[in-house]
Amino acid sequence: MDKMPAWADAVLVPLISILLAAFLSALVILAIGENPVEAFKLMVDGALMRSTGWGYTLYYTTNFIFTGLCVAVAFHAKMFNIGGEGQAMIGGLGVALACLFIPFPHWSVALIVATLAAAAFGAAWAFIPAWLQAKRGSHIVITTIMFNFIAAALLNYVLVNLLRPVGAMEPATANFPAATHLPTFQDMFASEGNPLFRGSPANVTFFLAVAACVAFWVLIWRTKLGYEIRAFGHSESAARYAGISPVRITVIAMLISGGLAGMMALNTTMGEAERLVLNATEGAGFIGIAVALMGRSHPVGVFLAALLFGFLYQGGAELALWTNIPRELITVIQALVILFTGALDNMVRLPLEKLFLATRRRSS
Amino acid sequence: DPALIYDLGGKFDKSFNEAAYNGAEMFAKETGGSYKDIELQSEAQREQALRRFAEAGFNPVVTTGFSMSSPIASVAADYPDTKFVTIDGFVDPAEHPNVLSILFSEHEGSYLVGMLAAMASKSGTVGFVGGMDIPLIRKFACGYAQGAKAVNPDMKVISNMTGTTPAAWNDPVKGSELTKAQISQGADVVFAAAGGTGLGVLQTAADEGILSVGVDSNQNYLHPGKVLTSMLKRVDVAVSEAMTAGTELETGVQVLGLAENGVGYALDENNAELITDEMKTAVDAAREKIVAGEIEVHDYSADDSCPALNF
Amino acid sequence: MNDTPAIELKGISKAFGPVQANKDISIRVMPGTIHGIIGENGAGKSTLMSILYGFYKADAGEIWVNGSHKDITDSQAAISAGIGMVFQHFKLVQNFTVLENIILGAEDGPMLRPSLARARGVLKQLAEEYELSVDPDELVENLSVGHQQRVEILKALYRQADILILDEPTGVLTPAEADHLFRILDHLRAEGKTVILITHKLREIMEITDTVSVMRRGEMTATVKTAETSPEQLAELMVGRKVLLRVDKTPAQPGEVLLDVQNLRHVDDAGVERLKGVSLQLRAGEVLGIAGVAGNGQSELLEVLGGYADASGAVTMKGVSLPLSGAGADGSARRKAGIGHVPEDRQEEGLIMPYTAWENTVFGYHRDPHYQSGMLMNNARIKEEAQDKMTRYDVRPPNPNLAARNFSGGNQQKIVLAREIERDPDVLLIGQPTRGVDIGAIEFIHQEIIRLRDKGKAILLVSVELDEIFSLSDRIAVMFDGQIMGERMPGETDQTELGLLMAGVTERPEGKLIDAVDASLKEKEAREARQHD
Amino acid sequence: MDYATLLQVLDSTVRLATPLLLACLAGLFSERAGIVDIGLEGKMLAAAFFSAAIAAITGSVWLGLLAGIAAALVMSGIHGLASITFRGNQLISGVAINFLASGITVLIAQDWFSQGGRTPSLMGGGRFESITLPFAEALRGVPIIGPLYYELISGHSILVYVAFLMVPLTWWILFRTRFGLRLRAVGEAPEAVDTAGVSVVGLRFAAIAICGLLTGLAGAYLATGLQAGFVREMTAGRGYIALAALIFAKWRPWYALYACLLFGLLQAVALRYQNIDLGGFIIPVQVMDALPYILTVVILAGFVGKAIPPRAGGEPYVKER
Ligand SMILES: Nc1ncnc2c1ncn2[C@@H]1O[C@H](COP(=O)(O)OP(=O)(O)OP(=O)(O)O)[C@@H](O)[C@H]1O
Ligand SMILES: Nc1ncnc2c1ncn2[C@@H]1O[C@H](COP(=O)(O)OP(=O)(O)OP(=O)(O)O)[C@@H](O)[C@H]1O
Ligand SMILES: [Mg+2]
Ligand SMILES: [Mg+2]
Repeated sequence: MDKMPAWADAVLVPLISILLAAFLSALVILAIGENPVEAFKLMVDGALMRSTGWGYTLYYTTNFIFTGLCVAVAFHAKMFNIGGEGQAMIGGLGVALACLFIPFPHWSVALIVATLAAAAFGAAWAFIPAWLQAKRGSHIVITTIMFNFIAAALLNYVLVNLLRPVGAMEPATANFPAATHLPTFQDMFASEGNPLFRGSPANVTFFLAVAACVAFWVLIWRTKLGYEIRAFGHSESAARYAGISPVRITVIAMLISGGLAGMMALNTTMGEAERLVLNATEGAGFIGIAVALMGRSHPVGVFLAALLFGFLYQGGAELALWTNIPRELITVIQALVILFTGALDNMVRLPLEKLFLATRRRSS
Repeated sequence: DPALIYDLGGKFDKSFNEAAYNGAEMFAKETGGSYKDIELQSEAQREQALRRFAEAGFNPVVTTGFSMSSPIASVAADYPDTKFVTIDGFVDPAEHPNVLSILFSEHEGSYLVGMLAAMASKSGTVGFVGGMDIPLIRKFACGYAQGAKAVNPDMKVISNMTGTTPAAWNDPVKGSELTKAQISQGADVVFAAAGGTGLGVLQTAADEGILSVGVDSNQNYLHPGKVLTSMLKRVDVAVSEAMTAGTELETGVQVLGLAENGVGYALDENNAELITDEMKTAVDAAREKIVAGEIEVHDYSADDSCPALNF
Repeated sequence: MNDTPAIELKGISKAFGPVQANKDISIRVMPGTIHGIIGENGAGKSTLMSILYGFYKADAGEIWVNGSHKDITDSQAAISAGIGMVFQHFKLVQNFTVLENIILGAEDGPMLRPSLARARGVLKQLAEEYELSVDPDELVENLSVGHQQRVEILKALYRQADILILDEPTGVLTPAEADHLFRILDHLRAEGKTVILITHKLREIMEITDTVSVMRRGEMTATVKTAETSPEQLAELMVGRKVLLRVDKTPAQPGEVLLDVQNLRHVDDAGVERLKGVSLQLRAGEVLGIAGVAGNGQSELLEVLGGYADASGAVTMKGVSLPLSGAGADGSARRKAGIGHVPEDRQEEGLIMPYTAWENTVFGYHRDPHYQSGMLMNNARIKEEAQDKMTRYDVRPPNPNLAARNFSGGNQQKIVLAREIERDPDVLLIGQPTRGVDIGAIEFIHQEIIRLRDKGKAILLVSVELDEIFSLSDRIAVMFDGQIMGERMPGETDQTELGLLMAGVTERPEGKLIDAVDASLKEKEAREARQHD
Repeated sequence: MDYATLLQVLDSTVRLATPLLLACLAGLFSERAGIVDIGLEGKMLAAAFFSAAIAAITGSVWLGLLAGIAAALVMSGIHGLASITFRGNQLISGVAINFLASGITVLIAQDWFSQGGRTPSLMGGGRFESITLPFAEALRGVPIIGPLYYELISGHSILVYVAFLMVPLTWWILFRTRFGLRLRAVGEAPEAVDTAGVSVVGLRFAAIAICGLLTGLAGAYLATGLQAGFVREMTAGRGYIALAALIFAKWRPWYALYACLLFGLLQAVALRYQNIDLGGFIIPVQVMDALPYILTVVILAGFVGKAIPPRAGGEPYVKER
C-alpha cells in the first residue's frame, strides 16, 4: 500500500512546489521594486499570447526537452549527469562538421546525418566519464563537471584556430550552406495572409524532440534495455545478481544520455544560428537537471517541465525587453523552481502524505 | 526613437558596452530624445530583440558587438524601413542597404598607447592582458606591440589572454594574477583589453605601483595617477551620432580610425602628470604619420598574423 | 521479590505510514528477569523495542521505568533511564576503533584523550567481569560479527545500563558463541539486571527466559511464564494455527553429479580472500546443506556459482566447464546453463523493490526470447504468467501489479521462489530460504524445496539456521573462513559438532568450548587484519 | 626558471590556493558529516558579493567579512533545510544554491549599485591589505631564506594565514575533540550517533554552519582580499575545483592542503606560461586552461586509488520510511 495516490505524487506535489516557487519569486520581484502581477502579465503576453512568442517558447522548450531527457535517462540508471552542457557543446561540433563538410542535397538528409553526428559526438563526450565511473569508480558528478570545462576549452580551440573563417572576428564557424537550413515553424505554418511564427526560431527539431520523448518512453518502459537500466538504477546488487553488467549499463545509459544532450545542438546550431557559435548551449544542460527532476524523469513530465522553462526563458526575455528587471531574475526563478521541486519537495510531500493517510483512515 | 542592444557582456562593463550606454545618454542629454535599450540574455534573443524593436517602430536599432552582425543580416531584409547599426560587426552593404556597419581601427589606437607604455616603461618590458582569446583582442595586442617596438625595437612585450570562454571577460582575479606574473617578469606598464577582467588588472597595477592602460572608455579616473592612459574607442560618439541622425542615418560601412577620431588615447587631469610633453609630442607625431599613411600599423585580423608578437 | 516492574509499557501504538507496526501494546517486565519476546517477522518486535530505546517515537502510549513515568523522546533519555540496546543491525561506526565506538556519545568532556584513557580502564574491568574481551584498538570493520556484538554489549554496560535489550542476538553467532552469550545474560540476571531478549528460536526461549511475550501483527497476544509453556504452544500463539515444526521427507535418491566444484578461490574488492579452495560435488536428487556462521564465505560461494563474482578454480555443470571470470561469467549465462539461484538477500538482490510483482517474475530471465515480441518486451505475456505463478505459490495478495516492496517478506520470498523454481533449473542455489519468513511460510518453502529435490534436481542450500540445515539436508558441509571444514551426514552428527566446525574447531576440545571457539576466531581475525595491510 | 621566478610562481600559488583551501575545508566539514555539498561555489559567490557590498557601503572590510559569512550561512541554512530537515537530495539542493547565488548576487548588486551586477571598487579600509610579517624587511637581504620569507611567506592578507592555520585546526578538531569524533561518526553511521543519544540533525547543522563560515571566508577573500570588489560569477568554478581537491585529498585536512596547493600551482603555471613552446610544437593556451580540469579527471581516474567517501555521505538520514 502506498502512502499517496500516484496522481498526487506526480501532479499535486510538483504543482504546489511550483506555486511556492512562484510566490517567492513574486516576493523577489517586489523586493527589487517592480510589480509581480505586471511582470507575470508581461511574461504571459510575450511568451504565450502571440505565435511569435510561442515560436520562441517552443524553441527553448526543444532545447530543454533534449537536455531534460539526457538527465532523466541517467537518473533512471541512478547517475547524475551534470555534463549535459559539455555534451551539447561537443554535439554542436558534430553538427557543424557534418553541415560544413558534407554537401547535402536536401535538408532532410542533412538533418538525419547531423542528428547522427550530434548524438555520436555528445555520446562520445559522455563516454569517458561513464567509463571512468564504471571501471574506476571516479565520481561521475565531478568528472562530468570537469568535462564541461574541458569541452568549453576544446570548442574554443576548434572555433578559434580551426573552423573560424579567416578574418572573421567571432569565434564561430562560417554559415552553414543553404541546403542544411531547417524549415522553421514560419516556413511550415505561415501563409501569405497569415504570417504565423514570424522570425521565431522554432523549427522541425521540435518534432524531433517530441519523437525523442516517445522513443524515450518506449526505451525505458518497453524494452529489455530499459528494464535493465531501471533495474540497475534501483539496485546495483540486484542487477549484478540478474546478470546485468553494471559496466555495460553505466556506459550505455551515459551514451544515450550524452547522445540526447548532443541532439540539443541540432536546434540551436542547425535550426537557429545556422552556424556554430561559442556559447550555443547557454546553460541548457543545467536547466535539463531541473527539467528532469520536475518531470520525475518521465517523458510527459519532462515535456511539461521543458515547456515551463521555455515559458520562463521567453517570458523572461520579454520582461528584460520592456522593463528594468535584470535578466538574472530568471536565474533566481529557476533556482527557486529547482529548490522547491527538487530538493525541498518533501516539504510539500510529507504533509500531503499525512493528509491522505488521515483521510484514508477516516474513510476506512 | 532609437533603440540600443548591448552585447552579452552587459551594459555596465566599464568599457565597451558602457561606452555605448554613455553615447546613448549623451544623445538623450543633447537632443532631449529618449531611447530604449536591452541587455541580451541568450543567443536566440539577438534576433528576437532586433525584431521586437523593429516591429515596435524603433529606428535606428543600434547594436554593439560583432556577434550581432549575422542576426542583423538575417533580419534586415524583413524590415526595410528600419535602419540597423552594427558596431564592431560587418554586414555586406550590397545585400542589406539598410544596415550601417561601424568598424574601429583598434590597432591604430593600441599602437599609440603602446608607444606611451614603452616610453613610460623603465624596465624595457610592457605587458598586455587580453580578455577572451579572440581575433579582436589579438588586434589590440598586435597594435600595442607594434607601438611599443616602434619606440624601442628591443622592447619586450608580454601578452597574456585571460581565457578561452566568455567567462574570461569577467575574471578579475585571474586578471590580477596575470598582472602580477607580468610584473614579476619585469613589466612596469600593463595594457588591459579585457572587459571586467581589466578592472582586476588596473587594480593590481595600482596596488603594486606600476602603470596600467585602460581600454574602450576613459578609465583614467579609476585609479587617478596610476592609469597611464586609456585606449579610447569612441563607441560613445558612434552611438550618439547614429542616434542623433535618427531615420536619416546614412548606411553603409564606416571605418573609424585615428583619422576619424574613432580611436585615440585619453589625456585628462588624472593622468596629466604621467604623460610628459616629450611623450605627447612623439605620440602625436606618430598619429599624424598614421593618418597620413606614412606609418602603416598592421591589422591582425587582416591576415591573422602579427609581425610584432607571437600568440 | 520486588514487584515494581523494571519496564512497563502502556498502550504503545506506532504506525509507519499505512503500516500499523504496534497496536496498543502493554507489557510489564520484572526486574532481575530475562524476558523473551517472540513473533513472526514484521510482528513489530523491533519497533516496540526501538520505541523503548527512544529510537522511534510512539504515536501513543506511555513508558514507565522502575515505577516512574519517563518521557523517552530520544536515545539519550533512554540511556539516562538505564536502558541499553543491542540492535538487530548493529549501530557501530565501522572505521572507528572499538574504544572510539564505546565512548561515542558518552565522552567525559570536550577533549577525547581523557575519555579514551578512562574508557580503556573501564573496558578492561568489564572484559574481566563478563568475559567480554575485545581488542580496544582494533577497527570494528576488522572484527567478526560475534565480537562486534560484544562491542555493542560493552557499549551498553559502559553506559551503566540496568536494562539490556537484545534484538535477535544469536542469529549471527555460532552455537558456542550463543552459549557464551547466554552465560553472560545469566550473569547479568544474577546481578539484578533486567534483560529483554528478542529471538525467533523457540529453543532459546525455553532455555533461558523467565517469561515470554508473544506478538502477532502488531499486537501483544500473550505473556506467559516460560516454565508453564511449550514450544508447540508458543508456535501456535505466534502464527494463530497449529504448525508442523518438522519437515516430512523421504530419504534422498542421489543420481549423477550435476555440479562439480574444484578448488574455488575468490578475492573480494578489499583484497581479502573469501574462498580459499572450496571443492564440492552436487548430485541430482539431493539437498546439500552448507552450514556456517554468516561471513565465512557462504555468500561468496553462492555469488561465484551464481555467476556474479569472479573466481579461480574449476566448475563444471553436467561435464561442461563454466567460465569463472570475464565474458560468460554472469547471471544470465548461468541461468542458460540451467542453474537457478534464490539469493540470500531478496531485497538487495532477488527483487527490484519498486518494480511490480509481474516485472519481478522475469527478473534475470527478461532477455529470454519467450518474453520478447520483436524489439519490445511482451508485457502482456509476462503479466499473464505472473498471475498464474502467484496463484500457485499462494502469494498474498495475488495482485501482480503491486510493487514488490508492498509484499511482506514471506510473500516476497515466494515470488523469488516461484520465479526460480518455475524455470525448472537442474541445479538450484538457495541462500537463507526462510530468513525473515514466518513459520507458516517456512512450512511451504520447505515443502517446495523437497518437492524439487524429489523431481531429481540438485539443491545447494546455504543457511545459518542449523535447524533448517538439519531438517532439509541430505548431506551437510560446514564452512569456516572460506574453507569446507568437513562433511557430515545429518543422522551421524549433532549440533555441538557442527557448531564447533562452524568455529573452525575440527576436534572436540578438552576445556571450555567457547575458549576454543574464541581462539579459532581470533586467529581468523588476525589473518584478515594481516591481509588488509 | 630562476629562483625569483620560482618564488613568484609559488607566491601566486599561495594566493590562488587560498580560496580553494578554505572552500575545500568547508566541504570537508560538510562531507565528513555526511552532507555532500556541490553548492560550495554558490556559497562562495554569495559571500563574495555580500562582503564586497557591505564593505563598499560601510567602508569597513570587517563588517563586509561578517556580511559575507552571514550570506554563506544563509545559503548553508537553505542547504540544511533541504537536505537535513526535509531529507531532500543533496546534489539537487547544491545545484539550486549555485543557481540562486548566481542570480541573486547580480540582481541585488544591480538593485543597490546599478553598476551592471558589480559592486563599486573598494578603497582603503574596504579591503584586506597585505600584512608584512615581522622582520620581513630586515631579513630580505639574506640569501635564499630572505626572499623566501619576504616574497612567499610574508605579504599576504590576513585571510591567507587564517586559511593555512585552518588546516591544523581542522585536523585537531576532527581527530582530537569530542565534537570531531561525533562529526566523523555522523558521516559514517548516523544511526550509531543517534542510538548513542546524540542528535544527528544538530551535528549535521553544526557541520554545515562551519561549512558556511569557511565558504564565507573564501568568498570574502576573493572579493575583498584578492580583489577590490565583486563582479558577476567571480568564483569562476573554484567551488567545483575545491570539491575535486576534496576527493583528491580523501577527505583529510593535510591532504586537502596539498591538493589545493597543487591546483593553485597548476593555475599559477597556466597563468604564467601560456602557449608553452615544446621545440616547435606549441601547446595551445586552451590546453593550459583546461589542464587543471584534465588533471582532476586523471587523478580521479587513477592516482587517488579508490577514494572512499564518508559512508553515509549523500544519503539523508531516514529512520522511518
Ligand atoms: N523504519 C521503518 N519504516 C517503515 N516501516 C517500518 C520500519 N521499521 C519497521 N517497519 C514496518 O513495521 C512492521 C514491524 O516491523 P518490525 O521490524 O518491528 O518487525 P519485527 O517483529 O522486529 O520483525 P523481524 O522478525 O523481521 O525483526 C513491519 O511491517 C515493517 O515493515
Ligand atoms: N534468460 C535466458 N534464458 C534462456 N535463454 C536465454 C536467456 N537469455 C538469452 N537466452 C538465449 O540465448 C540467446 C542469446 O542471448 P543474448 O543474451 O545474447 O540475448 P540478445 O537478445 O541477443 O541480447 P542483445 O539484445 O543484447 O543482443 C537468445 O537468443 C536466447 O535463445
Ligand atoms: Mg534562422
Ligand atoms: Mg526485528
